[in-house]
Amino acid sequence: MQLITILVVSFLGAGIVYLTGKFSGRVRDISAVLVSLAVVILVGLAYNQKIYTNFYSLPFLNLSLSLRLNYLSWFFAIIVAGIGFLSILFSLEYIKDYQGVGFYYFMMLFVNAGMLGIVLSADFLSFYIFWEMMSWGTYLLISYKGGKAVAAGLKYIIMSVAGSLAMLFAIVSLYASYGTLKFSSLASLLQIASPGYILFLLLMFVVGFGVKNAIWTLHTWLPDAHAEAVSPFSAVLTGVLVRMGMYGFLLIMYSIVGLSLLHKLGYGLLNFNYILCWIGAITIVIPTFTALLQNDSKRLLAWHGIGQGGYMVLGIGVATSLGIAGGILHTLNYAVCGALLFFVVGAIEHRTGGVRDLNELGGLIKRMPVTFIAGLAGISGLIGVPLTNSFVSKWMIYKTLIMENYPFLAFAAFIGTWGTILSVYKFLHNIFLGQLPEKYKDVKEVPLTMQIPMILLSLAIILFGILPGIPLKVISGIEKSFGVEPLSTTMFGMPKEIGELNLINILAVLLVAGIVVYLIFSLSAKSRRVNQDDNYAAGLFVPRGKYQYSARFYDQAYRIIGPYLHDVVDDFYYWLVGKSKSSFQIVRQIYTGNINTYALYILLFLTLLIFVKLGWGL
Amino acid sequence: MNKLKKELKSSFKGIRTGILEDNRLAVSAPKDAVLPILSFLKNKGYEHLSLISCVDWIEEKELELVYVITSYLQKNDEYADNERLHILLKTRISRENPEFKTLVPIFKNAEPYERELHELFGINFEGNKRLTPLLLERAYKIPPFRKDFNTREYVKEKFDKISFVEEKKNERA
Amino acid sequence: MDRGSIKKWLKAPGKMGQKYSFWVVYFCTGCGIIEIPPTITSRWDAERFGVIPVATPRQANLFLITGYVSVKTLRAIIRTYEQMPDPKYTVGFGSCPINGGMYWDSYNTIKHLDKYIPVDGWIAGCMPRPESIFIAVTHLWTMIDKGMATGYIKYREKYKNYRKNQEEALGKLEWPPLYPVGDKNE
Amino acid sequence: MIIKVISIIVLPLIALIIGFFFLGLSRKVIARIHRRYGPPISQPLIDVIKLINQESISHGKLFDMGVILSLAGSVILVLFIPFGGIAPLATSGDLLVIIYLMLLAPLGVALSGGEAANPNVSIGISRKMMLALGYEVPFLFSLLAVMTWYKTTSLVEVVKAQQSFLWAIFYLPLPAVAYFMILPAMLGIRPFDIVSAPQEIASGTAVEYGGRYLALTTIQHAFHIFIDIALFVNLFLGGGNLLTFFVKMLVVFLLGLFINAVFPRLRIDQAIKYCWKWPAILALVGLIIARII
Amino acid sequence: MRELELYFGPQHLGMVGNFSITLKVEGDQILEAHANPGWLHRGFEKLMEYRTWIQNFPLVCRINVIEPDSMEMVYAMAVEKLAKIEVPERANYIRAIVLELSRLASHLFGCWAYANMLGFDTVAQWAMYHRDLILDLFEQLTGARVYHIYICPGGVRRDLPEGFKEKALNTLHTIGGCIPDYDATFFNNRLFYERAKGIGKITREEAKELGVTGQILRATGINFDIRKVEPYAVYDKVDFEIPTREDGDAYSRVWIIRDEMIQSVHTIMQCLEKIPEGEVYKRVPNPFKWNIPKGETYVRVESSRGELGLYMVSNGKDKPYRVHFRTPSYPHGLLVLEKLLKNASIADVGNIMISLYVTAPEIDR
Repeated sequence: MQLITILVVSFLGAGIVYLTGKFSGRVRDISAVLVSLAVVILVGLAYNQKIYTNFYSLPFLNLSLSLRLNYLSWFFAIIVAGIGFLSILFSLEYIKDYQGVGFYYFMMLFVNAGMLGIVLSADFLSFYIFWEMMSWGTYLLISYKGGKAVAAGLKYIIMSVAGSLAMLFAIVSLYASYGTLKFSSLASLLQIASPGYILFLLLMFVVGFGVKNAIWTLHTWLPDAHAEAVSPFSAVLTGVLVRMGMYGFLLIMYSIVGLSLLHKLGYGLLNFNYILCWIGAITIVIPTFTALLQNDSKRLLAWHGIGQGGYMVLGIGVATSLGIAGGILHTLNYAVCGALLFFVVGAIEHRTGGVRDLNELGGLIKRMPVTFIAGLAGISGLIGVPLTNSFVSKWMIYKTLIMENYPFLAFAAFIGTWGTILSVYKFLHNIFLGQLPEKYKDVKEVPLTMQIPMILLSLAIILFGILPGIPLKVISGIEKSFGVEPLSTTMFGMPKEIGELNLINILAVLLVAGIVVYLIFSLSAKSRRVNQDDNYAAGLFVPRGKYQYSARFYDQAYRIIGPYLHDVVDDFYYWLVGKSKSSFQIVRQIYTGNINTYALYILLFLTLLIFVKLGWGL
Repeated sequence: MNKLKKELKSSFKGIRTGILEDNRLAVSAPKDAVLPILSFLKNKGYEHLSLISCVDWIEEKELELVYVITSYLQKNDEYADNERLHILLKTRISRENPEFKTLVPIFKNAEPYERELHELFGINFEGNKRLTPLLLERAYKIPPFRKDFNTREYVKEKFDKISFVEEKKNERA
Repeated sequence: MDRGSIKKWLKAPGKMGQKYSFWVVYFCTGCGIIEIPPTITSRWDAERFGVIPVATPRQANLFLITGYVSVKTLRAIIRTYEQMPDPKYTVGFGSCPINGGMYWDSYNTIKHLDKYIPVDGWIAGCMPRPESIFIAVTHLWTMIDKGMATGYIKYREKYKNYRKNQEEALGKLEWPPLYPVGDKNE
Repeated sequence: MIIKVISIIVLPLIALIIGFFFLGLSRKVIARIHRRYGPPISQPLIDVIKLINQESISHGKLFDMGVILSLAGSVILVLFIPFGGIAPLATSGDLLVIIYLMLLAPLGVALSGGEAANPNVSIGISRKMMLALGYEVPFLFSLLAVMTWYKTTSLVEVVKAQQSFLWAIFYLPLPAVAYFMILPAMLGIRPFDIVSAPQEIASGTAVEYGGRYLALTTIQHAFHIFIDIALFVNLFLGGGNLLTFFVKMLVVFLLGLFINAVFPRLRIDQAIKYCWKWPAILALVGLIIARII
Repeated sequence: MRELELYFGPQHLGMVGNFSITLKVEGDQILEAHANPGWLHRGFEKLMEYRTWIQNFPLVCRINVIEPDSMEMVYAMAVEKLAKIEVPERANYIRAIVLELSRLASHLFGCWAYANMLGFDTVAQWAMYHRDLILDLFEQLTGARVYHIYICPGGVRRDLPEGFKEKALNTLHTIGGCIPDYDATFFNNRLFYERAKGIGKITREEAKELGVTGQILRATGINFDIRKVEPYAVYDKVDFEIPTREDGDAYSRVWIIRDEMIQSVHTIMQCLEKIPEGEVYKRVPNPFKWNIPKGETYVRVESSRGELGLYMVSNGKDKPYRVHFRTPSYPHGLLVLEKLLKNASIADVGNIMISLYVTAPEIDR
């Protein structure tokens, strides 16, 4: 009963918010927040229950839409609800001076509801329905700002439609061969299916979910979509919506096809998992280093979204218990860090009048300290500094890669981390550090409703970094449901037999060392506070306004790496579009516009039919 | 040496030439003849402008501009006789409003010399785009290198008036 | 050279530390450029006494002004002096900072460096030898011991006169006064 | 349990003493190469004592916190590396944790330097990051080679495995040579001291550091020297008990020192190209060998 | 776009002497460089107009610190030309020895500055050590380390002290002997080749156009050396050749300095052998009331950085009427430096500047 209430509350909530929006803005805002809060509470309450309800049966195809809840769906549901609530809270102040605010809130809640639907659905039909709802809702929200955003939205929708068509093709073939679309029944039926058929199914689903999760060859829509979408929505987009692809991967590879079958696909090194790992590795390296070359802060974060997606795919591809746990945990970790960083960029945009170019900003730490701390927590989360959450997930992924004797994959992951460090420091330095320009002298801190989501997410990063046991308990539940032997984890790290990771010790030692160093620091001679103009300028006075090094920050590295990082895949797609346009041009000539040519076509077609019929007869 | 003297005398009128010592030829020319003479010499191979100097003849109320031209080495090994010849081209301009045309179109390296003379003698070279201050840190009423700027009074009235930061004699901190 | 006596180290570590690790910012105006390199290189090794050339005034505690000070350089010298952290000592090198030296009648050089920034020690001589720099360093040690090297304290107390002198010689200074000058027009 | 606590306190002190000894020794040896006497070995200690008593300027809260974070990061890192017999925290964090903890120190300096709002500092930081990107490639290859060879990620087991029979340098000569080639880049000494190039960008990240900030950065540099060389000795030379460990570290440090005294400073793009060419190829070949056997 | 103006200013460890360059920088590339001299300007030529001919004699060597003797030489030659004084043969030989010794010292100083700029302390220290040996020779000869006040109009102030010849010869042997060490550690060093090859490249036409002289010109292939073109002192009686290179970049300029050092060692040795006997100083009439006849002259000498010229005018009184030094660093520092720094990298600013051997006191006088 409970699952339907969740869906009903979220869908109707969206409608109510839209209606209240008609007459008064204040009420609309409050109701939006309340609806998303309610959804979070409802999902939180349905913690470890196993529910299976099928709520509507179709008259004609004897199929029934059904929902179910297990650890996997609960894990993703809580992330969707949480990030959705925080982004609504963030956009109260952010969206105030845009037009069409009512439409914006409606679409945000609608997309959230769609995502909840995907996660809770128990059969492919309802899964596909909610999937399409989410995709079209996202298209409308991406092109919400108009102008360049429409082109980005168009690019997004073309690729996601292609992906969902591949998925539809697989679902139809499943229905044709087995007659049922329920996950549980399909899992048992597929055991006896031929490996070739399973490989075909997996391929189709990988394309479908790969577009959404932006794996390397299918990633080109993501940078434009994130750069043009409204910041709160791009937080949802990168944190959660893109991770539906990850949910799909888990669903297909482990709950339906199952681990044992996966190993039988392909022979020796060329099996499905190994190729998936290599795709994940490439997805880590290339996008992270392209992020190094970006000058627009949102585009930089978008490329990082793709890069971190690579970690998740790599974690899952290794198909050991530690690897899967690492992949899932990284999904949660990146959802938190990515959303936080997009909130930070949104806050900066809100205060500096929509400036995103990294070469224009600087020195904002003096005016917006809270946003800076959130940014710092976000980037240390993204890098994986010890005592932050993605350190644990990255540690697990490296551990399995080395234990399973894949050193080159581990190297790709490590270099990805270093690429993140470089580009993410440039992000922080060009926005917050350095000389404060004249025009941002009186920039104030963001209002409270924008600060709360940032502070909450930063605390989440630190909390999960120190006590990884909380998410890992749920993940071990998920692994039990996959049939993989679960990971026994202590509250703050790994037990002896898996490896040595004891985060409480690291935290304790860091605190002690920090206190000792702070004592030495404060005991020595005092220091005089100085503003940014009293600086070393080789004996001369600092040229105001012209003393910030941020344009082309890693200039020499650009010259060495730059030429290799030209986005080959994007060019291939545009070349494809160009080719198809010219070929469709030829086809268009047929419609010449006057009637007799159409009559001639009909006549020709009839003769063709007769001829074929005769041929058939012989 | 005097072959060049005869050539100069024939092609330009109103110039007086004198020989200072073994290979220094002093040529004084009216104001407007200087640029043509210099481009004439440059085509003949004297393309090294060593120096632009200025002498302040205060009694005759005139500033004398001196251009020292010589030639680089044409061939690598042996030195033709005209390599050693220096031509000191002199011209007189009035002291009240010293005006002169710039030399940069002919000799590119004349720019810093003209900037310096502009600053130290107050000569205005129109056509030189970069007459920004080069050496001095502040503007002087009389350009400092002119004869009537007495540097000793300037020092007495400017620097000696500034008092020492006296320490009270008894308190030896 | 009481670097070895542990007793002194324990009694006054600050003073001893200042003495045996001078980090020099040398302002090589005029003649200084030729006598400083020999002192910091092989023949007269200044590093034996812990004297090391340092890039920025923030890290330095000894300020060596070597040679005559032109008006434009004075502005940079005052800027560098004010950027140095507090227990700082200055040494005038050569006769030109003392009283104008060879260029006593030049319109562009200042005559007495002492009017603009406090100077703790002087090294006389028109191009003093590297050994005289070491003599100055040893004198500075004894002055620090006796607490006579108080240029920076004098600068802080009498900043008003110094600032007046500086503005008189240089005209308007772009940077605000280091210590509160407190007069009306500020 | 008490031994663990004592060793947690004692090891950083040992590391500090060894670090200062190496700093003083390096200045003495380089001075002797320059045909001069050079400062006493205890000069770094005198410098730190002076710097602590010297006032300084600060550009804000982050300016102080960054330096403290970087020193704390280095102190922790020392605890994870087994030194001779003492290995206090080596059981609660393995080689992967060490690689990630190595990140704290430069990040701390980068944050506090950025706050100093001086372009020289920003150029120094961007050079430090690019140099790190340069030397990480061979560094990671050699670490992975050791890990795949001994099939473990924990440093203690690697050291134990080397006790029984030959050192790792005989099994994995190429990664060891690669690691040694990039040691000056990790320590930031002569051929690669692009980060704090006094002649080009006025001592890079330390432009605005005054008294106590410089003291903390010198101590951090001392720890950093200890960490890099101890890691090398543990990985490839099988660190024995206290004395032999120290002797091995001394040998490695002096070899590195002699190399760096006779080289001019590289430009940053040359440094990156160098790090990606020879050391990376050697380490990669070593890794492939370790992977196949 | 946040533009950056970086000062390579007066107080900078990479700056030899007080000279400031304002660099407009983007990323690691310099878009535009403006040299702004004037930090060491003391109106030298104005001061010389207030002093008599002999009073100027100790003043004139203090213009440029790195090579004072060529200043004294050029002033002495100008005065001798105006007053028509003949210099005895032995004085010419001693003058040549002193000039070549000071050229050697100034080149070693150049090696210190250049090696220091590349961060190469070992060779810098050695170069400074050998330079000190030469300064000891000067101390024995003239009584002072740097400002010797030795070449006066009319000859040389004192004769060679006894034992100077042997001491000079063994100093030269030690320096000559160390050249292979320098080659091994610095000149043939692969990293020096990487850092200096192709940096600060100037073609022959550009050099001629900008009035460049000295080893920058010789690095582009023209062997223009005033000691050969207009031999003064005894340079016509001593045989030495002029090292030149083809491609005009920092690498070839530094190599020319190295070859010139070897050449000066040979010339000094030849001079020490061939020095004749005779008196050293031609008595000048009463120095306080010495009126030089009216006239003007332009004299030039090959200093270690290029053509050092002096244009002097006297109006018959006891004080020079107008003096103007043509110093070699003037075009190098203001024109060539700004042209070569355009789109160079930040790390090469000191590299280019010191390879052009720009010294600040010469530009400002």
